[in-house]
Amino acid sequence: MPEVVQSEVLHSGSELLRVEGLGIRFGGLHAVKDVTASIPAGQITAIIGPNGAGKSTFFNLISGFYKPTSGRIVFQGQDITRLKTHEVVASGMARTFQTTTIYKELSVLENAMIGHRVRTRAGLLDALLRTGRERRDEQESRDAAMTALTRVGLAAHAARPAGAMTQEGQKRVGIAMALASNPKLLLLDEPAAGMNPEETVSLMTLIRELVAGGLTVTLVEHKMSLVMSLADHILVLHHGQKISEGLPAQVSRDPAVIEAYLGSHAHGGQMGQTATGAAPHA
Amino acid sequence: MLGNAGTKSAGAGRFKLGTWGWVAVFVLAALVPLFGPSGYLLDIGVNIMIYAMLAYGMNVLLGYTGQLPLAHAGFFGIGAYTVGILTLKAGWSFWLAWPAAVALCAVLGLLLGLVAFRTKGDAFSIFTLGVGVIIMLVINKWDALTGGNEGLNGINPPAGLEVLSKGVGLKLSAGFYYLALIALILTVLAVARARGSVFGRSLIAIRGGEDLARSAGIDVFTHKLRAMMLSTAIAGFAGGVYAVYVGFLGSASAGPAMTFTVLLYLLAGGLGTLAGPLIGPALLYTLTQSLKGLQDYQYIVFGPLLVLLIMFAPQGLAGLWMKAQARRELAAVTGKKGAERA
Amino acid sequence: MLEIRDLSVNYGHFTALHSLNLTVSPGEIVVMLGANGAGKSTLFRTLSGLQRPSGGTATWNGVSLTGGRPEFNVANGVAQCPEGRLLFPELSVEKNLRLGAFVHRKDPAGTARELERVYELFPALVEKRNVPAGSLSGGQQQMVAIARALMARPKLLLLDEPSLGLAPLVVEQVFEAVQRVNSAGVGVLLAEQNAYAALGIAHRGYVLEGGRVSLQGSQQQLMTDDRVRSAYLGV
Amino acid sequence: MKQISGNSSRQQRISLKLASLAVALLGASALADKVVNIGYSGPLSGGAAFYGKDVQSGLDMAINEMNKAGGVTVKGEKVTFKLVALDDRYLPNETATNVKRLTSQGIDIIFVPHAGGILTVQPLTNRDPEFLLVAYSSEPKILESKNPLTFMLPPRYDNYLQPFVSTQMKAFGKKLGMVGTTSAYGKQWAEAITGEWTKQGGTVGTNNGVDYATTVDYSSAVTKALAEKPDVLFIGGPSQPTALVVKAAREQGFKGGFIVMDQAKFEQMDTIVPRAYLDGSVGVLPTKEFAGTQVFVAQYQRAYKKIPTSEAALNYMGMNVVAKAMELAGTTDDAQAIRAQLNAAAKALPQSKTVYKMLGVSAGGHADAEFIIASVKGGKYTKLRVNTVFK
Amino acid sequence: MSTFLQQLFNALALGGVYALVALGLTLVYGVMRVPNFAHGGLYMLGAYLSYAVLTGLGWGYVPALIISAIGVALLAAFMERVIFYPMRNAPHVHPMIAAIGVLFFLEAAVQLVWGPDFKQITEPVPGIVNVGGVIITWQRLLVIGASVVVMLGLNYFLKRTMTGATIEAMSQNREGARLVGVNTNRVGMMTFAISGALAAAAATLIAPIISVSPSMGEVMNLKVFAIIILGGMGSVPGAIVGAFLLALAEVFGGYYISLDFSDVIGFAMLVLVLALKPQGLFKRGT
Repeated sequence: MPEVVQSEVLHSGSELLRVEGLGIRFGGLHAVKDVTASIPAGQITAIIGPNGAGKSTFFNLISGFYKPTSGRIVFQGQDITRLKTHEVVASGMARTFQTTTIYKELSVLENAMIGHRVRTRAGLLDALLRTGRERRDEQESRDAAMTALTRVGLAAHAARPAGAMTQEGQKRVGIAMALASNPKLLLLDEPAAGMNPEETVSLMTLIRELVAGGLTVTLVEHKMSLVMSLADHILVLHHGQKISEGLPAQVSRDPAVIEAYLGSHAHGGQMGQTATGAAPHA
Repeated sequence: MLGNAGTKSAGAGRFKLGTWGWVAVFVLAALVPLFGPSGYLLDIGVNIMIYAMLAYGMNVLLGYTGQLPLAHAGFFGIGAYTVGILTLKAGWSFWLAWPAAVALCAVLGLLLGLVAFRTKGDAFSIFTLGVGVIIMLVINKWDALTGGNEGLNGINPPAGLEVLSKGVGLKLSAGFYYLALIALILTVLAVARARGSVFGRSLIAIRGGEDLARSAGIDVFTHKLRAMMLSTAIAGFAGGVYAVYVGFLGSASAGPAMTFTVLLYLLAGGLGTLAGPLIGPALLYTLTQSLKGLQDYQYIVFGPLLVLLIMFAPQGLAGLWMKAQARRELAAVTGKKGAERA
Repeated sequence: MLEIRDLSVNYGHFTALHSLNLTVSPGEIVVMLGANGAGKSTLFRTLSGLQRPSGGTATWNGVSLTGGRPEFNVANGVAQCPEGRLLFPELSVEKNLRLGAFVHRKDPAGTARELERVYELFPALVEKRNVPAGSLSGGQQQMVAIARALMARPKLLLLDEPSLGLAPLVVEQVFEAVQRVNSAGVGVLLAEQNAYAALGIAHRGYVLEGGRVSLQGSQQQLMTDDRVRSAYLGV
Repeated sequence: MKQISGNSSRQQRISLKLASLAVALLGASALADKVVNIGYSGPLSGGAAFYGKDVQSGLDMAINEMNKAGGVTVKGEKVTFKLVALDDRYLPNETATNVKRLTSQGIDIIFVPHAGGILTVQPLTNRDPEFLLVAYSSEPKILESKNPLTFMLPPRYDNYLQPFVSTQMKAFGKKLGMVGTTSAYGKQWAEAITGEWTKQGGTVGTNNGVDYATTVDYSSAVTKALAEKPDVLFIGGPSQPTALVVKAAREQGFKGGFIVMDQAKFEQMDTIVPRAYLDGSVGVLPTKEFAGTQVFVAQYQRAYKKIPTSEAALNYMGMNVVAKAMELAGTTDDAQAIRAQLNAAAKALPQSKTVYKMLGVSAGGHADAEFIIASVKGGKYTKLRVNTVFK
Repeated sequence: MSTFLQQLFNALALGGVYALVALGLTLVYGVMRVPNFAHGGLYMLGAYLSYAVLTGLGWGYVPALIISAIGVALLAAFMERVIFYPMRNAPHVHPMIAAIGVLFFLEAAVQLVWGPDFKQITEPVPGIVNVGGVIITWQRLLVIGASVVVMLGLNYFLKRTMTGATIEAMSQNREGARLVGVNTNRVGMMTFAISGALAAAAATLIAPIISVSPSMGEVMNLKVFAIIILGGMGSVPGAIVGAFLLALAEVFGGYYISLDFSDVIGFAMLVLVLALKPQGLFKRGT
């Protein structure tokens, strides 16, 4: 993808999600502090930062999992700061979890169907009385789930227990579950964790395909090789604050980022003089 | 598309087998009174069915939603006493009092849920245990309404049941047996429908992990509340049968001991399965009945048996069966794959 | 000396460590570099006996560390200061430290001496000695965690991400302390994300990527090697 | 299994299979021509087990004695007995299940020693199959239901009220404090004694009844009752906790008298507290103080290593009356016929089987035994006469 | 006023016993995360063992207390090894059910050995003391005194000894405890033993005031569970505060409101506290 297009999208203002002054405190700890950033539509945005930088907390904030203590979140022009988690999902944002959290004892299809729950309304009474709504919703869930499974390439495995899938397959099930809610924005929390290199590659392909299909993807990831080759746009957090934002190439040259990751030589003690400045700008 | 077809046929096949299995079980059960069994045998049957209903109610919360409620017998008691009080003191017909009791239990379950679901895990269980104890104590102390320690005595069989039974040439005890059987069938049907629905799938999702369910877009709190209502309503439903069947109510039937008995039966049968809540009571109730002959030794045998059961077959009998079946299926699948590859 | 031969660790189907080989000589500071998820913590958990390996050996002076008995490893002179510190939050700082000397409980005099030494090393802890460890700042908690590990009088200190979440100034203090500990003859295996700071005090280092050693060398070699940066930043 | 009397039918065999374990354990004494099973459902485990076991011992002793003597003769046939005891943990629903089990084993006589269980199974007596319910409970409702197949053993407590109240009011004063148990029976007692006390012109303090079964420590209830400075305390529940209430009251300086509800037995209480603490109490005369009970008491103590109470004694007599009634009726399985002979049987009960003097069995099915109550003075039991007020 | 003081004393004695029983339960929960429903059974067994030593061997009260404490401690440790240790990774409902099984067994076994009737343990020091109108029996003073001594002893053990510290350490951070070289298996067993010994000591102390019966543990079970939940599961100060709170609520609730509802008051307090503070009064750190 040409970089020009990306920056055009970025500057065109078609931002899908915007956070303003977002912050959260746990006790005395400011886990995320005053972050203002936006996520452009139709792109892959990566949120990176060293261990403990507050990436997951940030993720939990935008997905409505945590309630921020300051700032606001605007999604598709709508303020979603105070929405409950399931309402955030209903507004068009779905997420996966860091570890492969799916329903292992259920079938692949059922997992995906659970993801579609937010689009259905049939309740307990519908279930007991087997109303028309129940039957319609059930059929709709099934269809939506199959569509989602097709998108992640698991349609053939629909009947298998999800726990019997490979690690990568389980990741895909998780993504299908998220896709079944017809999101505009897909949040992936460390999609490549616990996966071997080949699996990682195939996952990257899937993510690209999804974005090509019109989805916006935001991910938190530690595997930098993956981030650098996959992301269109990178947001760097450190100590809960945004320290850099931009294209991968820009970000990876940003001294602030390098210092955040590798440490400043000044703090390395008196022995660290040799490589000063060399590495970051090489 | 291929996958879709595959799923459907597999799912439908399992469903069919299951449904026919249940039909067979209930038809067999319905035939029992026709062979003129002893009152004792029928009594065991009725007791098992009442316990099974309770276990189904508990299974909705524990087995499907993953919340351990320990006030279950309290709602059983509320259902039973509602029927008892309405028929004895207000002169209602059982057929009116019974649905009223179920509705009351559902409403009270909603109220309990509103408070109790602020807590999670152990705290939820213990909170509900406290509520259960309070329900029992209130029943025990509120003499004017419940008869207190003396209990409620002389609750009559449902209007028409005796006439009906006599009419088809059966004893009243057989009439009660059919009443319980119909109630049980309704319970199983309700639970099966709830489980197999969009709603029920969401409960399973909550059991699998509340955070995950929330992220999948499920309104966890509301779903838990509904599950609680279904669970307590079923407990009240069972309580109604119990009230007219035994004809006497004492507060002990609403106490924690009863809850733990049901929990035990449910665990033995298999949590989260449709057959477990029936298998558990059938097995363990019969076992306790046969151990009764041991008198002083009954709990000396029963206690360790319980420990062994939970240590070595914690998934219950239905669970064991399903596990074996899953293994067979898996073996079949992999075997086929191997063949294809070869 | 710590010798790790072909050490592999699996979590289910996922291989966290692929036949790892590394050594730490007595008195050495060796740093393990690598991004999050590279397998550093897995290695440390294995060396402490908390995690059973699926293959290979890890020995300290010829004695195996992988028997699944952490208390045995501590008694044997290998102590870990874990990532996330794992302190006893409601116990006082001093109680935490004394528990660190649990394996020497038959030698109270030695423990008292050791206590004095760690207070010397971290003077900030002296006035906090009776305060619950959980109420300390992150940096102080990290000091307690290191001090607690030192109370076991280790010959080899396993230090997992001591700079995590700490302000730069505090990181400096912590690393200085590590150097002082090392100068008293304690070998240190240090896992660190803060690469340059860690390399600043280390004699040698390894870079871990995807559970494999991708690079190793002396402090000087690694300091100037761009591949260290790419291990972190992917470019 | 052939010892089971009555017409053997398929249904019996089905239940026999279910109860095979029980029956196997029962064994059989092959000596007699015929063995008649006697059913018993009572609390054999849990908090009330001691009570259920006392009742069981009385039944057991009666049966053993008769069997040792070669059994009784019914229609020229030697009949011995076998007790089939089932635990119901004091729960009425379990009593009902046990009774159904016992009747389907062809058992026609069933002893139940608690009001809840009795009231629950009373409607079952004349459903098919019929059985004679031997009720050991003083609950008046048992007779009110006018059940034709109930035989109620203990005397009604209302006989005690008048002498208890007049004795204590005379001896100690007009203010009554209330620390009875809150069991169903205890509450009725409390209500009745309150009525009687007021009727005779006394004043009654607030009811400080506590559940003797679940209270860990009685002192706070006692303290509360004593704060009203009563002259007499109404107490009572199972003997042991009752004794502890006495102890707490005496230790807190109470010098007045006690009205002890009939559930508590002096002979058990004085093993727990010094006899001196009981001074000034009225209650039921200990069984061993009755004239002519020495043999029974000695034999019971030898066999069961415990003090015989009226629980054991009345059920012992009840079993003997039933056996005698079988002889007179010439049947072991016709509950109606046996019931009809109870009065005659009670009157014909030999002296050797009499612990309390049996006057007969009323038309309502109530054993009319001469009961003696006592007051404790200087460590001695003094008998008080009871004027029978019921018919 | 003297009635108030009298009631206060009643509450203190009751609270002392509650505290001893609750402490063992909370320690076990803290260290093992097992809601040990068999705890009431251990308490009951403790009373019977003391009874057996007193009447069977004819030994004194203090030796009886010690032997009973040791006996129950050994049994509790054995239970941990055979039942709870193998189930340490099972869902938390499972050990709970197993504990109920143990409770059934203990009750039935005791009834079989000693019979269902009440047993009485005579007071080691009979008689009363009258302090300004407040009448206290020596036994109650003994209960209060001994429970305070035992609590202080336990406190000393937990706070001042290395072995005791391991218990607290393990309940606060199991992995951390393993890393400093604590043998967590041994600590688990030891904690069970201590909890058994405390329960037995409590039972022996209160036995002369109440009667000993096979079902005495059931009532205690519910109360001590209420207590440790009230105080926060696993919290030692929580158990002590909860015990005295419950005793005070029962005694004074019974006194000022209604004796009939004193049990309800206790549980209502529990539910109220949990509704407001789901983690109990003494919330535990992570």
